[in-house]
Amino acid sequence: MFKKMIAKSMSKSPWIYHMNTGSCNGCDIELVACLTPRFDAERFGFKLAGSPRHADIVVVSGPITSQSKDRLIRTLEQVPKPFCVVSLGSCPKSGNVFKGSYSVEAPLDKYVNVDVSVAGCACKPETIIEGLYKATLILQKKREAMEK
Amino acid sequence: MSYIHFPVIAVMGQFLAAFLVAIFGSKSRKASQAITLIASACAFVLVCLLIKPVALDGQIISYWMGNWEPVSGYAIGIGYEMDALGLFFAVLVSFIILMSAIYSLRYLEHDEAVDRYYTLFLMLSGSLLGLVMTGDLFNMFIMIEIMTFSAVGLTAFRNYIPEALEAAMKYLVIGSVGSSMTLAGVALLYAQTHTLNMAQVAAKIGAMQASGGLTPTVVFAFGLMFVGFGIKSFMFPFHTPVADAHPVAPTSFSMVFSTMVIKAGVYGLIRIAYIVFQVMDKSSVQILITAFGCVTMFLGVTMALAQHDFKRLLAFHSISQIGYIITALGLGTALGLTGSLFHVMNHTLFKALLFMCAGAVLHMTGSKNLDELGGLSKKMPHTTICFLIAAFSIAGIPPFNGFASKWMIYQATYEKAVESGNFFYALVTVVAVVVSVLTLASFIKVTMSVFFGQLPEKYKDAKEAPASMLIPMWITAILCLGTGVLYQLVDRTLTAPAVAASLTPANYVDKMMGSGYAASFSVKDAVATAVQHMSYWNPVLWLTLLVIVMLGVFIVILSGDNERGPVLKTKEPVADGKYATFFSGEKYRHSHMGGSDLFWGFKHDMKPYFDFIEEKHSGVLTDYTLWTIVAMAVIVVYTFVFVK
Amino acid sequence: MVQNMLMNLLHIFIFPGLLFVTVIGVLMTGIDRKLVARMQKRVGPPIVQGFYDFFKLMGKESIVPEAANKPAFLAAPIIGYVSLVVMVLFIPMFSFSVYSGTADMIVLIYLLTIPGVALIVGGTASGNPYAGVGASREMVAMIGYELPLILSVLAVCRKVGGSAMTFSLNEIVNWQAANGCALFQWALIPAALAFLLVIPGEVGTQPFDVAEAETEILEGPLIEYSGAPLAMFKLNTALKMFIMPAMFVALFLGGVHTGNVVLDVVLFILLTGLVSFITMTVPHAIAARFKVERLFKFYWTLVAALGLVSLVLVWFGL
Amino acid sequence: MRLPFTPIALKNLFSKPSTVLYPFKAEVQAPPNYRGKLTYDPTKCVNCGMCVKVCSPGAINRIYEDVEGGQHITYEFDMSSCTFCATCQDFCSTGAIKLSDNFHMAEEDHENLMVRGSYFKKSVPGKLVRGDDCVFCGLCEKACPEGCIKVDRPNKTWTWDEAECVRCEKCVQKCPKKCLEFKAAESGVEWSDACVYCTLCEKKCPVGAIKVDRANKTWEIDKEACIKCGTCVSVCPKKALTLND
Repeated sequence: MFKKMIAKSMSKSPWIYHMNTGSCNGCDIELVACLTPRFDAERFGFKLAGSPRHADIVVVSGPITSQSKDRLIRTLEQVPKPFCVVSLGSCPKSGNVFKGSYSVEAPLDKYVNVDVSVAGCACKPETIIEGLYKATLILQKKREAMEK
Repeated sequence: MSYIHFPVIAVMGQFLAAFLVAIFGSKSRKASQAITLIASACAFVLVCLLIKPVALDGQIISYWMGNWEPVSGYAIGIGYEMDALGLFFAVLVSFIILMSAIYSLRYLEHDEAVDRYYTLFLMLSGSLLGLVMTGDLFNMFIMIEIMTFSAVGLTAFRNYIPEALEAAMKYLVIGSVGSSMTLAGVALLYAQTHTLNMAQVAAKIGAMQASGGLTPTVVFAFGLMFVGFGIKSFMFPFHTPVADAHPVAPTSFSMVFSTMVIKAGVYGLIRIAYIVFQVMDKSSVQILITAFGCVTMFLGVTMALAQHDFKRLLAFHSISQIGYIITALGLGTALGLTGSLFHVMNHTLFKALLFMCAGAVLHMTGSKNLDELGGLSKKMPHTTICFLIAAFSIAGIPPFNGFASKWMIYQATYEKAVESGNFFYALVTVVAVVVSVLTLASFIKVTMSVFFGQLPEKYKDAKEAPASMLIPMWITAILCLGTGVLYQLVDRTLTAPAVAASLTPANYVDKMMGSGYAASFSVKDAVATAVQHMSYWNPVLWLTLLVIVMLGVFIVILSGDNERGPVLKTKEPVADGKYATFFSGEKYRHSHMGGSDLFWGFKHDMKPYFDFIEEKHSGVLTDYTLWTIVAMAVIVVYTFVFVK
Repeated sequence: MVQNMLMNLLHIFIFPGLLFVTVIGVLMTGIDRKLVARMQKRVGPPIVQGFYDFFKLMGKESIVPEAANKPAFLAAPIIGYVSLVVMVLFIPMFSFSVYSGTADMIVLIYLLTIPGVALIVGGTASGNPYAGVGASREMVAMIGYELPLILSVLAVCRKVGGSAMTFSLNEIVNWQAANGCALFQWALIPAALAFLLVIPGEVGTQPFDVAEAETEILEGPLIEYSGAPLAMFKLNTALKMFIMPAMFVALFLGGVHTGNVVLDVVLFILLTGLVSFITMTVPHAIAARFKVERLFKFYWTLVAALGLVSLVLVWFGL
Repeated sequence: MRLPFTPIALKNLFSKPSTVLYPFKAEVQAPPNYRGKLTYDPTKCVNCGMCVKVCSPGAINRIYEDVEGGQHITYEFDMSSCTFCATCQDFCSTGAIKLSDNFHMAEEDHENLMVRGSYFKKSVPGKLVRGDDCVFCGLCEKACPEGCIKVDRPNKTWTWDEAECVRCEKCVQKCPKKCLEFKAAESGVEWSDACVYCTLCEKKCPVGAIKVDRANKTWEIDKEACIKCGTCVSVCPKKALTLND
């Protein structure tokens, strides 16, 4: 009945679930900085959600240490469709300076296909907002694909 | 066979059945069960047949044992008098006895020497029925004695459990203290009025009151009997034995124990306060009873919150609900009494259901420790639904029956507060509402720690309770919902006549001793204010609204095009995957949130209070008897000083 | 008869019933989030953000976890929502009132507990330990704010009742129409203050949301919910955000009577908005979340004392 | 009962929000010398490989394609693996790498995050040979990016470190006298002045292609006869001979 409205609102109220897989917290504080008055991601409807069941965009930061690998996989499985995965900073995409270490199983692509990757070692809040905005557009496309 | 003989047949039938079971029972378990079922069924039928004449037509059945009519105004023989008040309790007693009989068929399958159980059980039911029908003071004392001793016997039925013996001992000692008080009261009354027949005693006391205050012996007698019946109904200072008895008593008995044995004390209180001594119009007596009721309420529920044992928690809740009943009873107004009697019925229904659920859980899993159990709703769906209905009705959630009676009680206490201008009653209303929320809290605690949450490894193969246990549970559950919704119907047929009967002692006396008798002793009727209550609230409208809105909401949801995710059909929680419980990423492991680690904030703040009361409930028999004696002294002194 | 039935259906589903209160409630959450943002010097989401959230959640897949008890898990939000909608029918909007003649304060207070119980049962039915913690905290909060709520309501009923005793909301409103708002009787001011402090506790907005503390216990009871049931629970909060201030306005500001009905309703909504701004938006912007036992101590000492003071004052005929 | 932030909150309510409406309405300038996205100028690059060596996350890699007459070298900078420390920028002697202040690096496909640049590098034969009209001015030493030429004007010495040399031919272009030249060592055995004319190579050469004259210190080799077996190279005690294929 509200197909069009649902698809539109899919991009208008994306809730973010933040997964820190061993990050140095540089990107984490930048992500939270987006919600501060200066950058204010909430004007696009972004909201930090507490549980993966409420998540629309899963933001992963950190080089996926071996400890957090199976937890990451388990949590990603529990997120309801449609959802996007955004990688924050260089670590999830390539393991950054930790590449090749015994305890880093870096590229996030091994476990889930990353929709948007925000580069920058400690990426700038503006870039994060740009990346999340792109993710919302993908969300809407995924929702329309789900309906067919 | 006019209905005049039904009361006595019902009582004697039970005792006869008790002896039959004693004789034939030891040979085969089936025989004793059959006899019990037949006896309780016929008692129930007989009492129901009495509803039409006694409640609706307002007749009072008087029956003289051995046809010893009163001679020139003096009652010689034992008179049975069945008025609407007695009938109200009789209906409840026989219903619960029947339910318990059906329940115990499968519940006692692990026990042997079941015939002894059924003998005591039938003695208990006989004495209960006799108590509510008798018109003779000493006969009432005898019935109370039989009830107490059969209750003690049944508490200690599983004598291989040491706690059972200890609890039975406590109950025996405190119970007999209560009985001896009642006996002393009866003796004093007999000395003063030279008769044992309640109607005649009421007439004489009515005359005494008309011609200047009560004589000291009568006041002393009232004090003693009030304490006696107070102990039988486990009021505040005397409530401890019931808390120890319930965890160890067999559930089919504790179901009767917590509903009807305690109500026998309440019935006694109503009988002596309203009809025999007619003191309820004195404000001092009202404050005394309401104060005790209020303290019982609050203490019962706060102790319940701190419990780890399922049945001990339910025991403390019976105490707190008895507090409600006694508070409403003590107001002395018509609405108060209606609320109290209606709460008697509701409490009987949902408490029996709660104990049956507890019994089913104990029978199936073998444990009643709240910290161990969890997640049983998947294995025992029927028990869960019944428990939820009972929990919501005891907490007073609107459509269920607890709400109707609790609401009457609030309205009565607050109306009393406004009428009498006494601020104490306003506080009583506040305490009543807070206690209701705390009851809700403790039943949420039980729901969380027993039925919802995660299923521990031990109870993986728990099965649903057998059919013979589920039938009585479902009957009581439907009644719980029924009385909640159609409370006006129930009010008209049972409660209102009972209230009218207890507010008009003159009618009671006339029927028993021959017309005109009361007038000669100028027994006046308590002022029966028009019972106008809860006219605003008709649950039928509320329920229709609920149903209509529910339909509207369902239509909206079904039209939504998002598809429901299919639930996996695996049996135990999936370690990984979409449908596993979210442990913030950890692998699934059993971490159940229930039992004693709930309501941390509340317990943390009330720590001094909880420490104090837990330390007071030491479990030592001598402490409890000390309390009883001290409380008895206080009450008697109070009655001497204030009751004129 | 049919006309009457239609009128009833209209009342239930359209005007003060389902549609109206849902729209108003969700709008109020939008305005609330916008004003909180503005108070923190940031732009904040659009006013209709509540609708976007609702429709997005309707579009999401709703997962019922394996350890959950499915019927209780799915029925809880609907029961909460239905009882809230029914409550709105009982609250009189000044002269316009649908069924307010057939219910009174005690029924409303008990109807208020149903959404709380629904949240708790829903939370525990999901079988998640975090939800257990959330439900237990919600219960402690409920014990907390029930005492001052009943105290302030009793105070008002006593003041309005005079010699006779009344719990009926209708009479309270008529009495206020006769001799001025209850708020301006100085004996009732502490009761009004107590009720104001109870409103955010009941609704569960930021400083008092110990049950759904997303930072501490991952959204408390709502942790396992997703999709339509979660949308329903968010709707419950939105409805409560309208109903609690509405009760305050009916109880304490009842005397503001104007001519026709439409003006009354508009004024009622404005007043509700104002009350919700004072009680929910400002504290959300300035205060951090309470600890559980701090919240309980706050309600049972300070706010309950306010209620008691007003009850005593009213009692001695002031 | 102090309400801490109420006056500020209410004041904010009526003042303009301090949000920078970034993506659509306001343009944001990165702060000065902000280390953003990397830019690479292939023309300046001399393929010295320093940046690859110093890049801690190993985000840079080189791809060689052999093309006739030289190599096609492409440098690939993976922005999603870069840690933006700008060490490569410091070590790049020719200034080919610059970190710009462009921070718009949120991409969907990985390709946009790869900065690539490639150029053609003529292949440079053999060794650097110094002509004799060298005046030891030292300009070639300064021009060499890798510092593999050492010139000592007073005692007129000029050395060239073959291992370090990346054959960028900067020295050749710089030399005023044009006396430097990369000569491909023609194939076959090559003599160097470390020779002590011990005639061992002459004796061991299977085809007798080497003639050594100890007296007036001369060494010749017959190119056609030489079968490039390498025995002379291995047997030479002073390692004076090298075999160039």
